[in-house]
Amino acid sequence: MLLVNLILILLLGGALVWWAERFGDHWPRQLALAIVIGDLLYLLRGLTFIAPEKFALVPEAINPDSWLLAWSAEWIPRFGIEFSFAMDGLSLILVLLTLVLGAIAIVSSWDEDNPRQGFFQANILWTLAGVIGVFLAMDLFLFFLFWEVMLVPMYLLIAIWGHEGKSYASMKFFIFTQFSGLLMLVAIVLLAIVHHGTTGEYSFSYFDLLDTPLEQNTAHWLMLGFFIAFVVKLPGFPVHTWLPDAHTQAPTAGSVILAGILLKTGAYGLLRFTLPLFPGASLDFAPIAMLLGVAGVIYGAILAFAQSDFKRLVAYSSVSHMGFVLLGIYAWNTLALQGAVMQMVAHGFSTAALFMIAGALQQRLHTRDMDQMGGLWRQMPRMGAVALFFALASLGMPGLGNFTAEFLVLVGLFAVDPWMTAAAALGLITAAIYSLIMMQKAFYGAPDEGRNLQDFGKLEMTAMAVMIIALIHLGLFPQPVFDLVQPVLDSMAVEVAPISQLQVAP
Amino acid sequence: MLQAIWLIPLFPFVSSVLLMVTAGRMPRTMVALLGAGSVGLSALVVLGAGLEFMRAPEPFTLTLWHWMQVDGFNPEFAFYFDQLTLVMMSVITGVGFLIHLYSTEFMQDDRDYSRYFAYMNMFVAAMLILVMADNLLLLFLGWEGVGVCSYLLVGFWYEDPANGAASRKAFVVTRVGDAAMALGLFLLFTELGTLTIQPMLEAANQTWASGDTLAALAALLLLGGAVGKSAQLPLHTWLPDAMAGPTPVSALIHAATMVTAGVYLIARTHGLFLLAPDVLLLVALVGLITLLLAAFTALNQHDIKRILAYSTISQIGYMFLALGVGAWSAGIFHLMTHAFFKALLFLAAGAIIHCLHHEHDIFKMGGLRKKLPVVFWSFMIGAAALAALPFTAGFFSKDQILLSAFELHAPIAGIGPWLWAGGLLGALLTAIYSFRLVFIVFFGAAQTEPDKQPGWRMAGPLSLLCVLSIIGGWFVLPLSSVFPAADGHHVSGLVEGISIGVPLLGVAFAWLIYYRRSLPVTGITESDSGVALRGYWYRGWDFDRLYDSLLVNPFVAVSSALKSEWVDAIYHSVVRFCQALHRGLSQSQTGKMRWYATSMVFGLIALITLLGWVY
Amino acid sequence: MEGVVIPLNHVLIVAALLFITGLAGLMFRRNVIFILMALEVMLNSAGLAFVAAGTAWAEADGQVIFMLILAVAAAEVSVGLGLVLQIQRRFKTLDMDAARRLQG
Amino acid sequence: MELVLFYISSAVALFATIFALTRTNAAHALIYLIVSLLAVAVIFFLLGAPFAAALEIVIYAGAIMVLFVFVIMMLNLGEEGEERERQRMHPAVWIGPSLLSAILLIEMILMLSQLDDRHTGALITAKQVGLTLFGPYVLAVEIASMLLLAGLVGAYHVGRRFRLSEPDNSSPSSTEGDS
Repeated sequence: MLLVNLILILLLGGALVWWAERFGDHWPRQLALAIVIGDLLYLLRGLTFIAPEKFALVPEAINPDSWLLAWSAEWIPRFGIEFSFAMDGLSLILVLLTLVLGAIAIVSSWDEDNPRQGFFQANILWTLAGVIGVFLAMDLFLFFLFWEVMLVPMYLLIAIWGHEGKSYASMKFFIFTQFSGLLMLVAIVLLAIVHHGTTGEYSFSYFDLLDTPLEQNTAHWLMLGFFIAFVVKLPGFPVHTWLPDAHTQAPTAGSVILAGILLKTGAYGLLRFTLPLFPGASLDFAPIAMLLGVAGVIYGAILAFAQSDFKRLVAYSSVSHMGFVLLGIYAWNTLALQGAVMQMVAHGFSTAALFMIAGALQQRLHTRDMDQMGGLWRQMPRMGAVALFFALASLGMPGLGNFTAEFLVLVGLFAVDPWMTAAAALGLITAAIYSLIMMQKAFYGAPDEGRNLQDFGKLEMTAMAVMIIALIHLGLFPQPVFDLVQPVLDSMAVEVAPISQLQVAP
Repeated sequence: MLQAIWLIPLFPFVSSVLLMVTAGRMPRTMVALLGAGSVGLSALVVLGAGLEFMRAPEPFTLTLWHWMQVDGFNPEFAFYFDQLTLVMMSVITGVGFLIHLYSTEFMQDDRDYSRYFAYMNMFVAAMLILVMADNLLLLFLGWEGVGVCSYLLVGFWYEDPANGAASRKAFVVTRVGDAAMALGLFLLFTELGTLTIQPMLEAANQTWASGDTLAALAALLLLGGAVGKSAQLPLHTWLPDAMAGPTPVSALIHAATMVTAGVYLIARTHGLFLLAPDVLLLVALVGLITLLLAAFTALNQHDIKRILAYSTISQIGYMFLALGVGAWSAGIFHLMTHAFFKALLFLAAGAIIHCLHHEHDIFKMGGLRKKLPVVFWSFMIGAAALAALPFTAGFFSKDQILLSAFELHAPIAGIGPWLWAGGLLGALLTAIYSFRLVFIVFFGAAQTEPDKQPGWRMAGPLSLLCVLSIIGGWFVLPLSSVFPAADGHHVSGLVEGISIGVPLLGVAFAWLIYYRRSLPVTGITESDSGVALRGYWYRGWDFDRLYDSLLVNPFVAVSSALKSEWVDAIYHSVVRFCQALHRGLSQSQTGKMRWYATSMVFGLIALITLLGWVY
Repeated sequence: MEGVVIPLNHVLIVAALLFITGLAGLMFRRNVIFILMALEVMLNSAGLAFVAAGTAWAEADGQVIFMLILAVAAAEVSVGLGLVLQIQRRFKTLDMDAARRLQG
Repeated sequence: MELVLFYISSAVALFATIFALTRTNAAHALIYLIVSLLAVAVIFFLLGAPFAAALEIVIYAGAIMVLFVFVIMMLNLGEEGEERERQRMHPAVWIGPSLLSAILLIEMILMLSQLDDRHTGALITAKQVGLTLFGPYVLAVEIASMLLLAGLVGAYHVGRRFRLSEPDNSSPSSTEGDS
């Protein structure tokens, strides 16, 4: 029930926040922040009731007790559709990330005077609810429902409170995700039908569908349906083009959520659904997926360098970083998969922070064009230092989470394909190029003395400090995350080969 | 005391964090105390630990915590302590402390005083982690850490975009090497199953025979990292530009410590390099070529710091040469003496710049012998050590290197004397350019008047470094247990004599050309080809231009060509197709009822025809 | 009336001819009144076909449907003529092409 | 005999229709249309459907056409209207539709020619029609009555003068319907 409450609190909270609009603009944001933090505390409190040894338990499909938390109820029994939620280590990490970044997103738009505050905050809460639903749903139909639920409020966030090109960007975002989502729906329905064909029962339950025997050809097509949906969200090259527009045009909070959380649903989907449901087909597909990953890493980095729009640069850096996730997932061994999960978390923090800085800059300078910035360090040393930290995180500074992630991904990948690794390692160099050029253009150089700018305030610095500490923690003490995720990787139907068994190509 | 070595990097780290968090709100004296004091404390701990260690020299590992533990990949956050570590730590904290002390005066008037010390302390912490790391991943952490600090300090005066460009260049060029090194780590881990240095070297010994391809590849990749950090060919171009930073930074990072990290890396993993003799020879050749190229370039520079920068590249070339010929101890020995005398030279140069209104051009100096006596004597001693004049620190280390090179026979027989001859030519050039500097800056007519004298915080470190530059050669480094034993030198007295004599010859040349101006060289230097050649050398053999046209410009071109998002064009064409379809169909909606009726008739006809067809 | 032998086909062809004529009129006339007339012709021809078929099978259903068609025609004409008046009022013409707000 | 009569009345119906639809004067056209309807009524009679024939005359030729007459009278189409109609009748306007219609006709005839041979002529009396109408088709009758009611209301509504949409053309008081 905790899992359902987690979502309900956000959904109903959203309505409440919308209603609270009538009492003034500061009410909705305070209320929204309180709701998200309350949700987080509620989850943490719930976790204390779970026996500690359960965290090391391998979650098995047939045994709900082996999951950290599970809950289900009938919905449409005729088609075997259930309200089925379950949480294991992977979902837990991502839900925590969602709630923390959700709170940060609300803080990030604290000083912006968005019209219709209540509806704005409500949309944020609803998006969070959808995302958490995606991370917890164990019924494919329900999963798809949440997949769509998180899309609509996000679309509204961009379309209503976005910047100058918002209608184009929001439409593009919507069409890309919607279209790919439809492919997934088709794949889900077909999978259920195939399952019906073999067992005579309709079921959309993840656990039932796991062992559906599939012909190779069918499996390939269905896998593609899921893969495309997830890789669009990830986003992987070459279906990434919605992302720069959406990120650039979204309001700050939208960008933070989009980059920090929404992209992770794609990676989560790949890990949770594509690989376990279609292990054989995914293995066949792995080389292509990895190629896409490498292409994303390099392409994103090159394009990031070319941008003069601060947000666009960060957006392309996301493409580059999420390429590592794709690589890690399809490199298909424990190290790389752990790296991919770590990258999801670390990238969530680093990119969210960079978008927050971008938003703060836009709010103060009314431009995102870095050619019109420069010398901001003098006027806003705190913001400069924070930006520097996250730029370094983004370029893969050892000791921070992103490095841990990228290193593990690449170590894992090296055992599979050294050449691909060498190509991806170019991403390390290009990441340095774009991150540093960003610092140079925005914060270094001669200051424009005429500007009178407000540095980061206490609230913003608190949010930043949370993310800084998180990244350092992930960089120096990443073990808790690994321990949480390890049972999940063990449970996946895919044969996750330990690194020692892999043959290195000469 | 030995169990407390984790304090050594912690002091500067904590100080750095404190300085960052207070963000300039701390009073200056406090900043200075914290900045220099933390490094001093570390130096004291190093001293204590070193004394205790030397009583019972047994290498040991201090594990702080498990860093990560994933499927056999379990690097720890652990420090390894042996004689090599001790030497490196002593240099870093000792020279580092002197330079910090010097900085407290040098940077006095800078508005970002505390930011400077925050970066500097962070650098010291990272550098200490680099040399203390027990595994390559932790070493890589320190490695990147010093790279970042170098970036921050080169671009310290951020308001000038040129400094930003220099710092970015420094970071990105070394990053190229770092990427290679990272690949090396992947290869080593995949093949050997661990990154902890000592077990890894043992595993390498057992897994690979000498000359194994994979061992060579691994060594080559590590070498890639080393040449990047140590500014050797082909990744040396960043160091001269890195002189944009404050001079003490150049002394600490770009002369004494960070740039020698590559040397340290190769020395630390020498077991691996011994398995790859070809790569080892490559190390020697890289060192030799670099030292010659850099020496020629140094001969033609005007900027005092650039001369020293090229000289640093050249001297690190000597260290690589030493490593390449298997003279490990000699390489580290030279690393240490070089740290002394090059730090001395940089600090002295810094003092000149400080006292001469930030003047960098040596031809605008001159006659400073009387005006700045302390600086003059410091510089003189430093230059002597650099030129390896007998009985200075540089003499002993360089002599060892050259003799070891002379004796090299493998893997190509008879290559030793050639390496020796190359090194000797380098030594000659070194002597010439260092005394060119001395004669032009300190002798002759005065060009610019100094407006102040260095205070005690600058003079003190200078004097101490002077002493070290002279007596440093008499130190006996306790490295025999770390490296495979080298036999004593059995070269003839003639070779020995030539090695000693060449630097003196160089000084004589410099004296004749730049002081007495009695050697008729203008005929050569002012001829057309002479001018062209000097220009070529002045531009550092045009490496920058080569890389610009080979890498930088294509990258920029590609990125700006891709900026329009060609991938998006595919989606846009789908959109345009839909729009065209939409326009066509909506144009058919004329609103004329008669047209609708007609189209219904068309449909009817089509339908009936279809039915007729089917049935 | 036994023995009357009008082949059903012929009646249907007549109905088709009438229908086609009405259709052609519908397509080429622009005057609303004529369009309505054409519609009447077409409805009428459909009724003819129904009645003919009904008598051919000796069933009353054909005529029932004809009556229903009559009802439809009556309703349609009354509304249609109301529209004619409106068109005349709004566009000052009976030209059907003037009323083209449905244009996409 | 009946056959000849059938062909004659068919020809009359066809030509009357063609004339009706090609006139420029609405009143003339209406007369032709009535002729056409009468001819069809004759055909009904010949087919053995006297009740339908009667309805055709009474309702079609009588009631519905009267509606047309009223409207034409109300519109008061003048000479210039006729002139305009004449101008619109040039070949470019009607050749296309005629060709299209011809194609459709050919297709229809082709389809009809595939029907098996069957003759009309069974006499269906009004009683039979009435029994069927209020027997199996009673629901249809109800619906038809609803339709007529809707037509009535619709005609009233549509035929009204709208004040809001045509403020310059209608006086505030004249909102009552015309039909």
